[in-house]
Amino acid sequence: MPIIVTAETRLVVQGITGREGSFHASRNRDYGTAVVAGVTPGKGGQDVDGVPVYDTVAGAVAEQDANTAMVFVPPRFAADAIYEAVDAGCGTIICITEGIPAHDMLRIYNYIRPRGVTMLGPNCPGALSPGIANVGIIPAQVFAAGRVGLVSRSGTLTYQIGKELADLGLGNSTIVGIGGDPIVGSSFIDILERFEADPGTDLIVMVGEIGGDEEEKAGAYIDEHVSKPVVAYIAGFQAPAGKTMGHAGAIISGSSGTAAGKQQALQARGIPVGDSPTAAARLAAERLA
Amino acid sequence: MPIIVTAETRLVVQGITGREGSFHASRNRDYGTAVVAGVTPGKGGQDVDGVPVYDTVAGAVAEQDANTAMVFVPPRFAADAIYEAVDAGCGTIICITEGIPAHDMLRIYNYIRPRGVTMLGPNCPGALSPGIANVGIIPAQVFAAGRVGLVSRSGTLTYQIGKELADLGLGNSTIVGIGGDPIVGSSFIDILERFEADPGTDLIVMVGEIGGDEEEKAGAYIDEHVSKPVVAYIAGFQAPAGKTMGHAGAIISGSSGTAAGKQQALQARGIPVGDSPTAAARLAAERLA
Amino acid sequence: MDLLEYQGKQLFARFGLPVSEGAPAGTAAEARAVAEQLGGPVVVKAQVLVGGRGKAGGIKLAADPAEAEQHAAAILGMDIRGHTVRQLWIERASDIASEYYFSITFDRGAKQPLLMLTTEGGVEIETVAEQSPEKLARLHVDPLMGLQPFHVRRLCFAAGIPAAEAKQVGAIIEGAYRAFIETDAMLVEINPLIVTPDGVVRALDSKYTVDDNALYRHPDIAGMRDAESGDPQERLARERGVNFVKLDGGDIGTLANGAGLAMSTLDVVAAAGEATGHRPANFLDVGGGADAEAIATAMEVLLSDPNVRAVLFNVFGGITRGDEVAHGILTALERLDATLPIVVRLDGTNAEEGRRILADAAPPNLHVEATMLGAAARVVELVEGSAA
Amino acid sequence: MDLLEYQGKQLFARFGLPVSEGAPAGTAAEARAVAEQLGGPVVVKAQVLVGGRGKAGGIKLAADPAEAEQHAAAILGMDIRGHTVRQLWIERASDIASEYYFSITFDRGAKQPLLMLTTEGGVEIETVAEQSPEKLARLHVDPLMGLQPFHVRRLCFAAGIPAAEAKQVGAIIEGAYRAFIETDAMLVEINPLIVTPDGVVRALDSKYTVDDNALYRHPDIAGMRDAESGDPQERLARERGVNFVKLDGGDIGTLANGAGLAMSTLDVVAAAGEATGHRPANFLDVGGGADAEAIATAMEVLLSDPNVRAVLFNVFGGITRGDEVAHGILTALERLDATLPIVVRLDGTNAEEGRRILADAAPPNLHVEATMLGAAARVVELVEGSAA
Repeated sequence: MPIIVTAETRLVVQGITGREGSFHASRNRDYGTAVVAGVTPGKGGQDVDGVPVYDTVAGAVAEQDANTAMVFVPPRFAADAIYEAVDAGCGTIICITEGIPAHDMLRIYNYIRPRGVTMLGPNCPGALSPGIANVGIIPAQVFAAGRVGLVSRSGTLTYQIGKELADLGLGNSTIVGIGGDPIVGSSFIDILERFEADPGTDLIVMVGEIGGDEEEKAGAYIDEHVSKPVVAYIAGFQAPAGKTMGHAGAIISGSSGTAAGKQQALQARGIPVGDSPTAAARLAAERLA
Repeated sequence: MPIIVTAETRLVVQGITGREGSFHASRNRDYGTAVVAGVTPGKGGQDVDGVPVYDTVAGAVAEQDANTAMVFVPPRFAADAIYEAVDAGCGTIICITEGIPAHDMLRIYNYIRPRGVTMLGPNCPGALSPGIANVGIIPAQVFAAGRVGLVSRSGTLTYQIGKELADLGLGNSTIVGIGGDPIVGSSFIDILERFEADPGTDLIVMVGEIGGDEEEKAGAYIDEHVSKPVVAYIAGFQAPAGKTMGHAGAIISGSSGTAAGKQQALQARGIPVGDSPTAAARLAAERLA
Repeated sequence: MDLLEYQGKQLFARFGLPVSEGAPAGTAAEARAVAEQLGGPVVVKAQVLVGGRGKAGGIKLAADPAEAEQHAAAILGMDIRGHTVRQLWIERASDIASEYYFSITFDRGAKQPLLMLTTEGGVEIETVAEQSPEKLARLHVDPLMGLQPFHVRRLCFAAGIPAAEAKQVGAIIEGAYRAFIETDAMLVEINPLIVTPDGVVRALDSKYTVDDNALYRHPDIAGMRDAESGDPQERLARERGVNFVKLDGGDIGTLANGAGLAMSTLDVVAAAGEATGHRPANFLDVGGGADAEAIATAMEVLLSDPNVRAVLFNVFGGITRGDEVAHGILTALERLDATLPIVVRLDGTNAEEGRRILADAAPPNLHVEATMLGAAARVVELVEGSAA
Repeated sequence: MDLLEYQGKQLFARFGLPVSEGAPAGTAAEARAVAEQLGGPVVVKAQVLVGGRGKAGGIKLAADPAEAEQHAAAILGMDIRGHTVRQLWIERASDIASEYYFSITFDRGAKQPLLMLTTEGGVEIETVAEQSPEKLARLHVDPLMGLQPFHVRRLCFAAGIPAAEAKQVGAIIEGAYRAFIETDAMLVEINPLIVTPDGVVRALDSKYTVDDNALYRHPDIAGMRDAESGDPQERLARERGVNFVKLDGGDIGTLANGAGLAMSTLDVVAAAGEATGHRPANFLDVGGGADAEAIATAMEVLLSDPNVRAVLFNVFGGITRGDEVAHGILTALERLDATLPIVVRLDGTNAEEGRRILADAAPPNLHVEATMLGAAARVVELVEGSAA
């Protein structure tokens, strides 16, 4: 059974007439996702590859029962797009856009959180439930269906681990990219909670990186609340302090946020941490053997 | 059984060193309410009639486990006081202060609502659960303990009806003043829902007045969700359009908000409406006979 | 507090909303001077806090300053639905291609600001809402989210604003929302919002209400209050800080503590007096915790209406104490030398003491009643008796 | 983007925070001129984006303009922990009675701004947090609630700010919060926040970081970026828009698509090279959807480091297409005439096509590997071989 993107997902793509928006909307639909609408203000009434385009998300929700929004608009307009999706009643927002100002997300997070809206990203690759639905930019061909839940702050690193798992004969229930920004809509804990509750998931692979303390918090949470085996990988042992490593959230500040610190925190909770994607996949395979 | 103010209520009084704050804090305590603390910035460490005073609500919550805040500070400082109580973790706020700017309450309402905070007022007399606890300015001597839930937008009108009920031998489970401002923390519906769920309440008296459409909405809600008998009274048949009748919320705009309209809406739902407080009390007595 | 058209337009201009150039005028000569300064045709507009000015002849087009002066002379002093015109607004005349409507109201039901936009402007919005509801775009804004660009787009798309005007209309919506929030407005209405033949969008009228409770944050707006306007008795009440509303055609003065009880008192008096044609003359709430002095002041306001021939006091003490009320009544009777019948009903805090104080003084025109309905019946009886 | 002290103070002043009077200076003569204009004793402060300036001799008190000039001459050009001093800030010297600390950080854990205040200022805040945590007042502000007066009171009470200074400190907290919100700051720090002997509270230093992603909203702040500073290779990368971080002492250039994979690539290269002493020379993320041109540009940045003796390409295509990457590599090799060993590992979207393109072209220095670990081992082997 999948989480976040499921057979019930009815997707509206915000920014569908853009280059990336149209490409991935079509790709997601071809995978089997119910891509029911797109939104580009001023282009309502057109269609992109057969997907009807609306001027507003409210229109897409009213006429196509969209319940999930994928945001592909440029960073300056992304906060507005997210608010529009929330206001129109979309319960799940998946924001691919990278480069959204941190204060915009600060407000959005505090706005949506008490309202029970689920959000992935910004700056995330989306979520893929193999064989069921794909929302975002994850290359589905890499992943097989199976019983490993995969949650990650990083996109391509997730693909790497997915491939390593597949090479070992393991598939995924859902692959969730939570995003690489300082504030993202869902934390590791949010996703761990869902995988724990998901009868289709037997083991969870958590892919972290430097910056923040979400991995440490996740470790404590796993210790208390997760009964399923969890295996981790952390990227960024070579990262110097004070430099942003690509992701706005991947920065070591003072002594906090280092890969070594995260690795120790997880291992102290009994969570095995692989020292390469390959090693992490092997640890997962051992746990499931 | 009472609602809103109960044996579990641990009250912190904001503005306790003011004239009204100190008077009513003492009166509430003498009635049996657990008045555990007061707050007046800069007067922390003092006491008012034995009640310890703190500089901050956070202090009162940390040291006295306060869970309910009563706001008695002047209108210019009331929004800040309410936010302070919410931020400190008080789950129930009872705001007596009159004259708070409507936009302040607009923001407060939209802030507290998704966070599950219960609020009465502003511009309300508070709530009284006879024999158990009294938070606010309701003269407890008027009311007897019993099984009639009473909810009202008005203060003295509530006392009037309470007395009429008492004269007929009926007492109250809880008397709830929701307040006379355009936006108040709890609507009739919020309180009706609680009385419906309260095993100590057999019948509900709802006291409305001109302005807004809360009574009409309550009528529809009662029709669908309330199994207990409800009796109503509406004040303001003589009110002219466009004039504020004392309460900032009591104003007829255009054709909406009239007493006659509210009476009709309730009667159309099968809810009897007395044409005087005395008549309303008699209707209640008949229903319970 | 309701603002006059030109005051609302001054606020519009402050928030960047386009309005016609103009100036206020209090005399015909001033009107002429403004017209001369503006040049070309102008519109002379009566400034009163009531609708229907146009139909009543309170808005006139003037081709030149001389005509502006004539119109001004005719309009000044005019009575428009009970409001005397004392102030004019003279503005450059506009060519109109279309008339839209835009407003922001404080929607207490939804607890959010409500934005409404339609291309069917220039008429009462209730008419549009009834006759072509599909043309009236409505949208709530969560004040914690704030007005976002999508709100503006959604409203313009829903109202069918032509793409060529959407940018101007959008800027007006944004400016009006800022004005609404930053001035603590309860209503900001632009009707009509015109489009000129060359495609310029502009606010041609304004309706603007600011929350009285928030005026302390806006001393400039508070200063716009037209002290001269309104009923003299209401003015007296305002000066004395008494919460008072005059009711037309009444002869029984009423006073209660608390707005709900005061309203209820009106209702029971009206019911009691229906058969004999007597009605309450006013709403008066002395508020919570009124002391003797406040009671006496309220009485003074009540008695300033020569039509009042009896007075009903209905006080249920909570914060308010019965003894204070009794003292206030006696003080007022003495100070105002009032001889008309006064019915008093006292209940609640210290009511017994209050009743004893009144019984001890026992002025001949004072009648104490035990219940609210009894008091209402008695005051009607007394005023009917005094008329006989 | 980190701001220099004086740039942060300029923003402070814009938001009403009190700072000492002063001016920047780029030469000793300018420093003297500023000191003359200010009059009296001044402080000459090196402007570098690194802590510990005082200990390094980058902050000097000057009694008169001549001394200011001397100090300026000594400090300019000084190397402070790897940063060359090119800019000075000259300000009026302050008498100090107490040193406080105040900061607002972007707390990503709590997802709310975190305010910290202590009367134990002038030292590293980590020291206070460790040694006397009870003296460090911490408070989160929900950005939707906004900073309310109670936040300020609570913070001042908790930190034990003397009542006489609470009003000034409160105003500074409010101004700093506005600055934090309105400039999209990630950090606003005042250490020390001094109190003068006559009770005036003032910001004596500033640490200010603004979100790079929000600089488009603040062109004035974006303009403060010190284009001259930093490593020349990083500067080239910035100019070319390449997401690049130089690592000290490395000899293997790395390139990956996606930040996580790029970081992971460093880790596996470091692990593979540990035994033979070879290390990654950089982090480089070509991002999602990189085309051939972007790959070639990235390669140019990589090869601008003369220490780089082999390059590892690790691309897992999602948006990025393997064929584009292959074309980019071939274009870069040709354009840059690069002969150093290049190991390529391609996976994901169009990877097979990419590998075929590379196989067809088959430049002698290009080595294709199937796995990430295999590629890391290979590139270490090649750089070790080239060193021999």
